[in-house]
Amino acid sequence: MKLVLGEEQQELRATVRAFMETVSPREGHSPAVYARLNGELGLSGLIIPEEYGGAGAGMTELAVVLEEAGAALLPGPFLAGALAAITLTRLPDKELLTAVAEGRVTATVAPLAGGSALVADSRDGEALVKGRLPQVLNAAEADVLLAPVTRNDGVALVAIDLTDQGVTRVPLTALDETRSMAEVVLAGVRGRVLAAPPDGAALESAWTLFSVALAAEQLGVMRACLDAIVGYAKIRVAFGRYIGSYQGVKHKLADMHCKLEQAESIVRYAAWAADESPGELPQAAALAQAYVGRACFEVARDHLLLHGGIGFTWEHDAHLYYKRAKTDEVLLGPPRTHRERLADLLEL
Amino acid sequence: MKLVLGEEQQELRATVRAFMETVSPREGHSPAVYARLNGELGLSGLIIPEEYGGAGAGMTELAVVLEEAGAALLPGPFLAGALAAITLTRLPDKELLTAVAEGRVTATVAPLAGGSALVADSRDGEALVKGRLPQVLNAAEADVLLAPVTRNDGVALVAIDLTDQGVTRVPLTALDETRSMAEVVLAGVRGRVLAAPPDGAALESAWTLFSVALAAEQLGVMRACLDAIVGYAKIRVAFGRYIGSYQGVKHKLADMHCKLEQAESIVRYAAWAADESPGELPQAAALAQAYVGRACFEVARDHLLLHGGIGFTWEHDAHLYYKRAKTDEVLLGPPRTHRERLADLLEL
Amino acid sequence: MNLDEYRSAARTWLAENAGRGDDAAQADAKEFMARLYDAGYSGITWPERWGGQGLTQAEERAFAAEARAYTLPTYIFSIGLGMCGPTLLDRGSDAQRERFIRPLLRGEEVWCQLFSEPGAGSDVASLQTRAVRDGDAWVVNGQKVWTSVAQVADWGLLLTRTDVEVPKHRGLTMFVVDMHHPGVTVRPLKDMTGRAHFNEVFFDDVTIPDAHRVGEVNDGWSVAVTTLLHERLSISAGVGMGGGVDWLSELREAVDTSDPYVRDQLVELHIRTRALSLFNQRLAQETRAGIFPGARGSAAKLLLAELTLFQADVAVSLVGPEALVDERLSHAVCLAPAMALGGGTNEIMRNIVGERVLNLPPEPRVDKTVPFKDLKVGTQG
Amino acid sequence: MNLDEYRSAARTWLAENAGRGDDAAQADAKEFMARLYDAGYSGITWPERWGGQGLTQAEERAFAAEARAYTLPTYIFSIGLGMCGPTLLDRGSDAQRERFIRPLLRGEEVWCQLFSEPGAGSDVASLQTRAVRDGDAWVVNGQKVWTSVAQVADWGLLLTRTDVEVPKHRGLTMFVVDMHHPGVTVRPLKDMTGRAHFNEVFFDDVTIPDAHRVGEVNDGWSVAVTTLLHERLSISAGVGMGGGVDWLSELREAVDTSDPYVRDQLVELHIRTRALSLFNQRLAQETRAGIFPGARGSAAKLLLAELTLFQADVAVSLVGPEALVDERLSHAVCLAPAMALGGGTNEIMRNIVGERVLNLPPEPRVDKTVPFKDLKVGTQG
Repeated sequence: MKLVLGEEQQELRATVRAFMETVSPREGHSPAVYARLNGELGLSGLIIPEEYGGAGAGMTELAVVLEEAGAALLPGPFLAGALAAITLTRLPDKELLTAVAEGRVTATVAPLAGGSALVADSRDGEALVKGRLPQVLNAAEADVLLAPVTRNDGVALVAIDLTDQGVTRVPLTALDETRSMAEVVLAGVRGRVLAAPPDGAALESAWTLFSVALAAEQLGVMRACLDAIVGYAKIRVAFGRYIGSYQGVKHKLADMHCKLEQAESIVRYAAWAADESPGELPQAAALAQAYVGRACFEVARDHLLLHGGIGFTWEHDAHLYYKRAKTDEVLLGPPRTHRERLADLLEL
Repeated sequence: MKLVLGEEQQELRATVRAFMETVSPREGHSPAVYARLNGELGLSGLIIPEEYGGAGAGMTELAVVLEEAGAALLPGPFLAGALAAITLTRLPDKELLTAVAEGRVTATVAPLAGGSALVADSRDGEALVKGRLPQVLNAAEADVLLAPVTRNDGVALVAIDLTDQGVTRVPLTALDETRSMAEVVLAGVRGRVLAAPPDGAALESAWTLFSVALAAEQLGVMRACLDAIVGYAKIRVAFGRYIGSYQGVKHKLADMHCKLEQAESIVRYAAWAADESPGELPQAAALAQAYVGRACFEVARDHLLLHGGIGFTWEHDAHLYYKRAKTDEVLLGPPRTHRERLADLLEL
Repeated sequence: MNLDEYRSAARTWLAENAGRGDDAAQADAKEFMARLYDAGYSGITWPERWGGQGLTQAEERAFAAEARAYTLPTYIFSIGLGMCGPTLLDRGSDAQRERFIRPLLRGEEVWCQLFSEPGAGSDVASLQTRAVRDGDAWVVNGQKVWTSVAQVADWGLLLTRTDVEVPKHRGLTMFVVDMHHPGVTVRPLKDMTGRAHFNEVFFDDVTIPDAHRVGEVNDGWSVAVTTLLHERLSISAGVGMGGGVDWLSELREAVDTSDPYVRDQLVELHIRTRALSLFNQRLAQETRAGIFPGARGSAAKLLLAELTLFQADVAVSLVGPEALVDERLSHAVCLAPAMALGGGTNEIMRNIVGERVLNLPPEPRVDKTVPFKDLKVGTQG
Repeated sequence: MNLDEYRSAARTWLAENAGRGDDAAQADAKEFMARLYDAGYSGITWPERWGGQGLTQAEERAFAAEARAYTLPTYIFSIGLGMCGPTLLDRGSDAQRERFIRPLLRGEEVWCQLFSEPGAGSDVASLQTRAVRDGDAWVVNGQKVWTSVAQVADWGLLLTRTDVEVPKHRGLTMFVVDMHHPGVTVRPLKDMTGRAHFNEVFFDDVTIPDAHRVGEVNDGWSVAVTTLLHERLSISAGVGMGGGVDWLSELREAVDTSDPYVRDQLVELHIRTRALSLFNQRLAQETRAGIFPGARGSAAKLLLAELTLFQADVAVSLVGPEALVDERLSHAVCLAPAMALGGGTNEIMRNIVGERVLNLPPEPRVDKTVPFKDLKVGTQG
């Protein structure tokens, strides 16, 4: 088991962190930023095998990158793209993988678990897809949507061109403004079948990795929150003393630090399991969401509260982290789903 | 709804409190103490109707008394006697009620919920009871046990003379040494049938009132714990300051106070409902155990921890309160049973 | 007229005059206040001499009980009626009472309260807005924040620093400031819900006549304590009225109550809501019996702050991803921290409960004796 | 011999020499330590000059990894090996090292540590046991508490007050005290489990030769800091080894896991246990990679204290009334607070994490400058 980063991973982290320091959660999705992320940093192809033009890195590296993106609250389809890349590596489709690796195409995913509200007619390599997805992550900013579609022979995983004229994307007012969501209505759109019937194990494995990827982002959110409030506690004065000198603040920050230490340990473990010990992965992934999701929200909430009134203002970033943390906590389903999954895996 | 004590109830409280200040949780069961409790204070007959020689008071008064007994950790069958008196007032048996009211007989109860491990032969006013009860509250100190017994026509509530030679009482090592428990083995013991088949509503009502009675005791335990640790925080010094001046201690004590305020409000409400608004009682009683049981343990635990090392010693009383609180929390079944009951009553 | 008759008359008046539902426009609000005043329901316990009714708490409670069924359009007057007016009654001059109380009660003038600053939140007494004497007037410069209804206010109760050579509590002076003075700039302050419930107020060479000083020079802290006491009373009165949304009812429709985990979460919601509600009712009964709750109200406020966060948190967690695009739930999540920040943070409430209810010893204080100019205040790099 | 060979040899030796299971009697323990020493496994990293093996952390970890499968009867030596010996190596005189280290490593002499007092727990430096100079010796009077293995100890590392005119940290001196001196009284201290894991130790005109002083007069605090650092290291080593009972396995047999509420509680138990275990493993990997965990070990200790309380609490709550007469569960409930009290309370741990990991500013201290005789200490009515 490997819970500490190697040298190359630390270098990757330093590079990404330096880049992320130049972005702001307030800017909204900036194609120029993504062009640099995909170009000079090569992040769009990070986990895509080298044969498709990617860097062939593992979840450990992806986790490092997502943590930094989370810490910076990078707006736009970064997590969505990572989830799509994970999905594509399970169901390798040369054309899409190459396009994503090169940064030519931005992809997102519809929820993979549960049934599908989309239906399709044909049976060949293409499908004419109809239906409505009420809530798709970053659908407004993506070019391609990977979604399960119901056909008369079962469910297929289909890549849908979101720029097709039969697609209507209705932006939604989401809790977290740095993480856009849209309703997607498909009025008979040609989609490319990636897998029909899809390999259940591959979809399951992708879904499991989503939990790890999201937990990595959550780890970054937690770390940024703790750093911010620790920093503030050292400069903000009340009653003639820095607020960080009061045990009421200090002890809460210590508890937040404890959560961060455990969260980081779990994320490193889950990423390691994904790369090196697939047998441990399902439990590790469920643990990651069950622990880190909650811990991240608690830390983000307390970091906002400890800022006092300033944390409640629109101008301060605290609320952006709070909203992101709450969003992430339920992004893959109500928290109890991860706990139930863990109970099943523990054979309780 | 009445959530504050009237003048007479406050006087009762003052009298009982003054008496309880003379008892020690270390002494074990003292018949002399009980003789005075039942005699000069008349507590054994408190809730027994006047026609049977009691004072005819309500649950509000009983709650006041149990709170003080809990605060003092009065050893012996005080709570058991109260539960037995509650049961008897639901299934009035003149002889036993009179004997209990006069303090001639000390009664206890077997768990009323669930089935019964006892069986009986006959069908008349008496029953020959056999069987084993693994864990009976204060069985070693009581004269009479009220227990459900299975007969071929159903379940009867039977009063069993524990001094009968067919009774074997095996004292158990219980977590809380101030609250004795014993295994009771009955090898064909003559018991008096109080109700056959027992009135289900009456038993249900008794069981509901047990929750209120126990919550009143728990309220007393909480109050005594908070008083003790607040007092200690005002005299104990660390690093040149009273420990109560540190927010690490102060804020925890404030949270404990909040729990106590809510617990007292709930206990007063549940006792009022028992006396004046039976329709509200089932929910109020389930709420009482669901909230007060947990709050009491948390307060008792934190009061022990905040005492530091001294709280861990046998000589200090902190551990007695901690053990009583944990005992009380599960006395009427695992805590989830009260929460489930509440969910049912809320028609969730 | 006995209390029952009073209450019955109030019921009738409200039925005829009060609308149900949405807040009315500001003009309507002023018109409504005038009618309320004319009917004798504004300033029920305030002295007759200054325009009040001179009645008792009993009448006030009776009216409040009847009014609970309505949403009266009195929000913009709440600061004036809850804090500024009572402060002038306690500490103002007769001339000030004569000038200000009746127009306040009649809804002719709106008031705001100007204490908090960006660098002085929990620790209000460390504020930095300066008032410098200039003959018969004072000149004020500085910035206030978290000011409700400032954008529509005619008058403000303003706490300023008038002496930096003495410790912080001893160099403050209270004034009534004309919000229409050209040196006053009000800027809406957007909060995390995206709405502007508050304002920032900037003072740029604002002159105030000395006749508008409330209390003695450098005795402003004791005046402010009066105001804050009234604030706490009006918040804890609000606490007693319960917190709006009935989450249990809402959620039982929205989630799968056959899932035992969900059931247990809803039970927890019920338990906490009921526990606090009963505590509030007990405090109210004690108050009626003549036992003043004092600092115990801070325990209720702390519990309400925690409950509010818990409710929104549980609601979103149970509903899941759909909650993220549900306007009502999203708004609840955004608004949830407000109760834990406004009217004193949870840490301040725990200090109050610890020190004033449990009588625990205070922290060693470094800020009570140092001259203000030498004191560390605000945010320091 | 390379590391693999070393480890393999240790495995062989342990298989032949170590019993599994119960603690051995004291005589057996001493005999076992002698064999351990003769085999070269006592004081693996300690200097050869004083009887150690002079090897590296690598060998020590290799031996510890192999020894984990056994319950070695070394408990009574743990204070000496973990704290007293390392302190003498760091701060003792050569004569003291010559006299004491080898008998300690060979298990001929048992050591205890005498710092805490009834009035000085978290705040050890406020201790009151006095040592007064008398020619070439010192005379000690006072009381210590929480002393493990004092009843069998031959020597004790004793921290005393030698000057009350200076602030508390500057008037302490460290000694080695002969536990067989007639003025030393050891009384077992029953804890809340009903067992006596600790002792109280009373000093009544106990004389100590000046040659047994460790470090300079009035420089005892810096010596104690060395000892406490070693204590923390040996506790955090223990933390890394995990906490004994596997509650999840035990409970899954005892409770109804088809009840979704029970399942969720067991999942919570798993989550917390796994989270801490992974954190400990990460700290261990970092240590191996040369990153010293420092005060972050206090975070692990704090989490272990909370987990231990949670485990016993959940176990009893799930099992219900029967747990009250179950010896194993009852004992777990009684022992649960120990981890939150011993080796520093949770509050102290949070201070350490806050100040030494997060570098938050310290509390204002009133006790560092006042002469000890004027300082408030202990418990004051």
